[in-house]
Amino acid sequence: MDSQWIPRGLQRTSFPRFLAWILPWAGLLAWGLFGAALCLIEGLNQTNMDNRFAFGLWIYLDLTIIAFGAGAFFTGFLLYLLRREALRPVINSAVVLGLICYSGAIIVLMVDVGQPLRAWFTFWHPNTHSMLTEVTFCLTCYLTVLLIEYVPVLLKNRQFRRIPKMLVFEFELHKLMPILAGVGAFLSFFHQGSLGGLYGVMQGRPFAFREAIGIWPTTFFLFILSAMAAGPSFLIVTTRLVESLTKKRLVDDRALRTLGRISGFMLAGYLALKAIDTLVWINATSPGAGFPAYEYYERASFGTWILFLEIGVFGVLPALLLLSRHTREHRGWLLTAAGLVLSGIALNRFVLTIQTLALPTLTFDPFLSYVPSWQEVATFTAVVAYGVLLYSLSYRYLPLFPQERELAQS
Amino acid sequence: MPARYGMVIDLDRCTGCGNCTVACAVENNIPPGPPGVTDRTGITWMRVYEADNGEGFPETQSAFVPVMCMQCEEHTPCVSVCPQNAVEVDPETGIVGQIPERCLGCRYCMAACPYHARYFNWWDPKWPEGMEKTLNPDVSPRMRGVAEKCNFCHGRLHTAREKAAAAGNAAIDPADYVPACVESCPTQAIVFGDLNDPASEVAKLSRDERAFRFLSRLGTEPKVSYLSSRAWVRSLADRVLARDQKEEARG
Amino acid sequence: MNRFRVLFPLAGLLVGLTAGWVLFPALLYRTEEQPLQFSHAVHTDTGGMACADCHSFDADGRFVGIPTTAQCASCHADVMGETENEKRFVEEYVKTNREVPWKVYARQPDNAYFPHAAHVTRGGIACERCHGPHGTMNTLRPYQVNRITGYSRDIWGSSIGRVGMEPWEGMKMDDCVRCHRETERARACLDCHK
Amino acid sequence: MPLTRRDILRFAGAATAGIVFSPLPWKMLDDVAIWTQTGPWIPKVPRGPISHVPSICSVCPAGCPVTARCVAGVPSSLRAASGSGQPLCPIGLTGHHLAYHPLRVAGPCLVEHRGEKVLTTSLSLDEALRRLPSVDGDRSVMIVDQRPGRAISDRYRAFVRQHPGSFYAVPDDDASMRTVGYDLERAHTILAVSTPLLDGWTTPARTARLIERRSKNDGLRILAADAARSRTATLADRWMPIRPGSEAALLVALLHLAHAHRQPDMTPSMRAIIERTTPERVAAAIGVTPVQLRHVYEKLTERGPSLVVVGGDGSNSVDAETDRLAFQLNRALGAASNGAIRQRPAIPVSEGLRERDLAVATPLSSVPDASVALVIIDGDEGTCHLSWESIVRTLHPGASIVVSLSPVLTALASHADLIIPSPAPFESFGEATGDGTDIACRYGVSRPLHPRRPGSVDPELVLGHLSGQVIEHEAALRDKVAGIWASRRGQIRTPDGSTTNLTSVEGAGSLWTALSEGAVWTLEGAPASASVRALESDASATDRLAARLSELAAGGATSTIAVVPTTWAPVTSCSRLSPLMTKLYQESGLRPTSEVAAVAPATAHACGVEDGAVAELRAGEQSSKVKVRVSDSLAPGMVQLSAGPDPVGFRSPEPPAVANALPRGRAAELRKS
Repeated sequence: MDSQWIPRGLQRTSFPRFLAWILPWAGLLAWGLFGAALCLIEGLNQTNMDNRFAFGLWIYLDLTIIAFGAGAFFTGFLLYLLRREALRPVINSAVVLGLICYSGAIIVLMVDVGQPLRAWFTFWHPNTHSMLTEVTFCLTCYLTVLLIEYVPVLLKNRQFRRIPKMLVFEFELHKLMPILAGVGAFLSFFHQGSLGGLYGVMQGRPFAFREAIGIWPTTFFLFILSAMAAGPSFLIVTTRLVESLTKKRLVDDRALRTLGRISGFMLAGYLALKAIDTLVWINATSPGAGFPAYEYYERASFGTWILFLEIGVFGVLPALLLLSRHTREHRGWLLTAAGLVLSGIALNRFVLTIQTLALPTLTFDPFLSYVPSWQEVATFTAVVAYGVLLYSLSYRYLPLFPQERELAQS
Repeated sequence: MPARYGMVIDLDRCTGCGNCTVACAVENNIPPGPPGVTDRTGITWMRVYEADNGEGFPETQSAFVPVMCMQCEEHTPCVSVCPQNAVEVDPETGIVGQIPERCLGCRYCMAACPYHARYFNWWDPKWPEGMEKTLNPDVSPRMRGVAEKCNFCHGRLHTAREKAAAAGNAAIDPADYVPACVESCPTQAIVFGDLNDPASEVAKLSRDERAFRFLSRLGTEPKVSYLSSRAWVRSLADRVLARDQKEEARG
Repeated sequence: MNRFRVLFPLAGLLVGLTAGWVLFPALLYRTEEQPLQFSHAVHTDTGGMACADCHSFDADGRFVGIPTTAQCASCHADVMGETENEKRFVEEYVKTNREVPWKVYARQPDNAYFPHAAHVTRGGIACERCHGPHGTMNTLRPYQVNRITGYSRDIWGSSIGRVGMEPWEGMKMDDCVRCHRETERARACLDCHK
Repeated sequence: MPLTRRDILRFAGAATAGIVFSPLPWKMLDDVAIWTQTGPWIPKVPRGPISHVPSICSVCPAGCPVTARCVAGVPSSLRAASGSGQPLCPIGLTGHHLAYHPLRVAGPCLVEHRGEKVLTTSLSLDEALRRLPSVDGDRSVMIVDQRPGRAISDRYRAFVRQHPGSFYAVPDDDASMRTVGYDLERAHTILAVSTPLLDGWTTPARTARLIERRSKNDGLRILAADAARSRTATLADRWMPIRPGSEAALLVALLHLAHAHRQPDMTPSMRAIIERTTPERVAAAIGVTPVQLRHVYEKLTERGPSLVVVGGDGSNSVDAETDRLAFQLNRALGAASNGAIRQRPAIPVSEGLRERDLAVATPLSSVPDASVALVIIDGDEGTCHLSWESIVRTLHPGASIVVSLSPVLTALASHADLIIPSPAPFESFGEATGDGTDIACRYGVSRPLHPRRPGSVDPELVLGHLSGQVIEHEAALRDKVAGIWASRRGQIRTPDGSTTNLTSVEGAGSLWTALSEGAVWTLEGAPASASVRALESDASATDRLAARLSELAAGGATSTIAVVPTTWAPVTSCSRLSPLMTKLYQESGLRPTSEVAAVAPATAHACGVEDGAVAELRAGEQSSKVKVRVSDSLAPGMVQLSAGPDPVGFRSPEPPAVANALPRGRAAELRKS
């Protein structure tokens, strides 16, 4: 039915089966868009956020998926600038995933702000001291870069390849790739960092506030490193997921092992710095601001176990697994380790958004809890469904995995 | 010399009557809460908290603590975070101004404020039919989706300046500029004025030995101070102090 | 043939430019007539009055703006002249004690704060600086209102591209800021916003 | 030449480029952003000349001087008149909103109950008046005046006097408790027994003076005997937790210590009760130790003048007996002779009327059952503590009709058959007749500030329809002022704080001018004589007291929990509040709403309820859904039930219904629902 659109020589499931796969996701997308529309039309009273929990599920989601989406810039950086050719099999998939994560984050942000029609004020009247300005500029620019990077992938479609001019265009674009990768890496470094800086600069929230190195708080650098650890792991997990769903080999193990090793290195570096950062914070930064650090962990739901879980189970353990050649070359361990890395990064983003806001600052103020409303969950779901749909369509109609054909033949 | 407007609130005089909260809402065109509003989604630029000494019955002691924007002087947490310059500290008055028309509603400033003194318009502003005729013409109503906060009744400063300008004066008469909460406080627990004027009552009281500021170790130099002769009330200033106080009490 | 093909993009450009520069401004603004015609010239020339005689300040220095019917009635309790408009004013407004629903060309939105006392009394700026030759005009020009924002057209200025404007034209924030920058006055947002 | 797809694309592309190089997209972007700032859904502020109008607040009878800041003649804020030294309360600060109350009644209407819903059908004034039965020999009328002392009150009394068998009824505490006032200024030691002395019980000015004196350390000592840690308990110098409902026992024990039984003018049965009520016998029932009781008594006698105030808190006033005991205790402490309590004089009656031609007020509870055919309820601001049952029992079982003159569909109005709404505060001339705890009586007139809403009817017109003699509202007030002037007593206090003796006011006209410009006439009472008729105990009251004391002593250690009602006194004196009061009730934790029940952690644990949970509070037949708040400031075994307005937008007809249903000290059960 749609066979003339499917890349030559690749096996794809029948159209009805594909339809059966995407329809539920489309349904979820529709439900999510309804929830988002309610928030836009009725206002943010539809959410369970409040003056104290000014940020909720959505900001948490944004921080997490942008960290996961870091695979796009980091892989591009390694491939095009550092010439790690082993990563070429995953680069297309990385670009699509990056595009999904970043555009998803921006869609959610547009629902999250109270006055989306005025969002362009940030470009017109930017406050250069604000981390959010940095985030906004970098996110927008980097999304543009990702869209341009996505075009050559899109042009690989069979129908587009029939137009000679498109082929020339694609070829020209390919020559641009290293430049785009460079620009993308630069922008990404900044906004991954600024997202961390977002919380690290909050003088009034000693739980999140960190000392500055230069003009940036330490979380700026920790976020860059942790995103660089998360990105490759996310590629491992998604690739394995697609492989298991399609019951096909798509990427040879070498590429994934390389990703795992890089992720492990980054994670190890990140953990070392985070440990130092945490010690400085517990002993100097927080008490200096009038907050004994142990008090943060006196709340039932947010004990010190969270810190140990994040650094130990979700940090040191996967780092060891990924750095050891033995476990890295075991497919199961590699996947487990990558999953643990992602959990650790997700937990870190959770702690920084939700726990920061739950902890009271004034001494007579209570500890608060927050549970997202269905509208928030729906909007969240819409982004996930949108990602699945875009990825499914890209996978079906574009040659996302250059090795797919040879792996299928072998 | 530019002014540095500030306040001193005597916690030993506050009876928690709520006049300040209500007078503030009337003055600043803050709409009534819609059905379903809670203490976490409502808008009260001036809010009175009840604080206690943490002891059980019957040793409990409480104090009422009015909290509004502290007009932080240094590293003003909400100013540096705003992505589009909707918040600023006026160098002429020291007042932290928020321009709702510029705000895009990202709420970063609210997350950044240690005093939780910023409020978001979760709903469209609505007054019962006809009641919009009673709005204060000197303050513009805010729209849904933006943050807002206390600005020391800036509309009243406008009025005072206008009066001075019409008389050809550069400086306002301090008696013409009194925020609504100060004016409405029945026990005169709130004193307002220019901290840069050493002769002003507010400057004197802020140096009183009973005076303290909340979370002053954050280094934001709030311009609102509090007074109390009760040690446990003063120890509410920050958590390290509260802990030390408790340990001292235990011996 | 090929030359003819060039006409398509040219025509497109022309259509786009016309839509943006001519059609759009015409559609954006709605024109409304004032409820009554009023001649400032008659009052300032023949009557020898100054702006401040009617547009005055109250005891607290607040600019009163357009005079109330009661103020007008201090002279126009009965018909003084011959014009139809004055007759209508006396019949329909003075006798029934109603206010004339004037449409105010210079009306700023609620969030803008403009103290006339600071500019006129203390700053010595002439009314004409911002209001132009309004006081010498014989008629009230039609009032134009922006369909989207509800603002008077005077705030943006008559030129849609904001080029070639008279010095008094335009009352956007940029116009205020320009003058304030030149004279180094008022630095804070809340100086002019409320 | 065929038009190709490419040509169309080129045309469209160039047109887009043309638009981009025109103001269209950029101005649209700008205008749409402005539209979000000034769109039609954002209310516009009023414009117009600003004026400052001096007046008084007539929302409650206290009559605090105000300055209304008006824009184009409509008040935008009420402020305490500067120089008056009399601050306002939150309700006064928002008094000008009441004309826009969401439950405002548009005109005369019939009221119908359909289940939970209250439906109104509007009808013309003539029709409404036609529905009032004519009052004659066998058809009697009861006029319930909740704000006695006004000009219309005099007219009501004259009318009732002319119609034998009819009643001029006032709330019970207006009839008894409010006959004496407390001179808080004079007292050095004040014992507040279950009374929100520092939380709205008196006018804000008097509370402020107490706080001021205390911060100046002039020796003022405030003791609070309260079952819960109320605001007054928090702010007092010393708080003695007592069992709810044990106020009478506490007072009798203190009377015992004062050796009051040796007083010559005491009835023998009362003397016997006091004599046998030793601190040792009742301390346990009160929930304190005998030593503490003696200590409190010592404090009371250590530094006089001393006062014991037992005003209740409005929603759940203490009963008449407790009131009488307080009077006797004050008398025993010397407050009658040193002037700390005084008998408040009555406001002179309107010109043209004579006191002896006016009916005497009947306490509502003394009106016989099933005796009236027409009830007119006036002054419906103060209905929170007047239950519908207390009115409905007086109705003749045949054709009877209840008419409310309330401008707002709250409280009793929603139960009435017919509403003929009077103007809202500040819509016509209003009156203030003085705070019921003050030593002085006062009279003030608030002038109209709002344009009057069509459909509202002056009570004079309704009475005129019944009596056949119609008088204009303003004329009735002028008569009242003339009557006051003719008394030649008292003085007037202008908004700037200066006072003039009435004798130097030139005529009734000048007095009217002064009053309508914000002045208030006051007349201080004389020291209460040893006997105040309304406060003397009769034999049956003494018997009831004895029974209660023994009941209390027997039930000292009960396993169920006891209810402590608390409220914020101003709320109970006006059931209509500005919609802006959500700031105090819902948008901050400052004032609890009527559905909040606070309990100690131990009690919550014992009852199996958690903080924030919805639970059922049951006492006998009555039960209510409450939201549990666990608080350290309560004694175990008690539930503090707040009587505030309804939490959802002040729409409920009867705000403190929960508190009315569960009286003070009543044993109750708290269960998870």
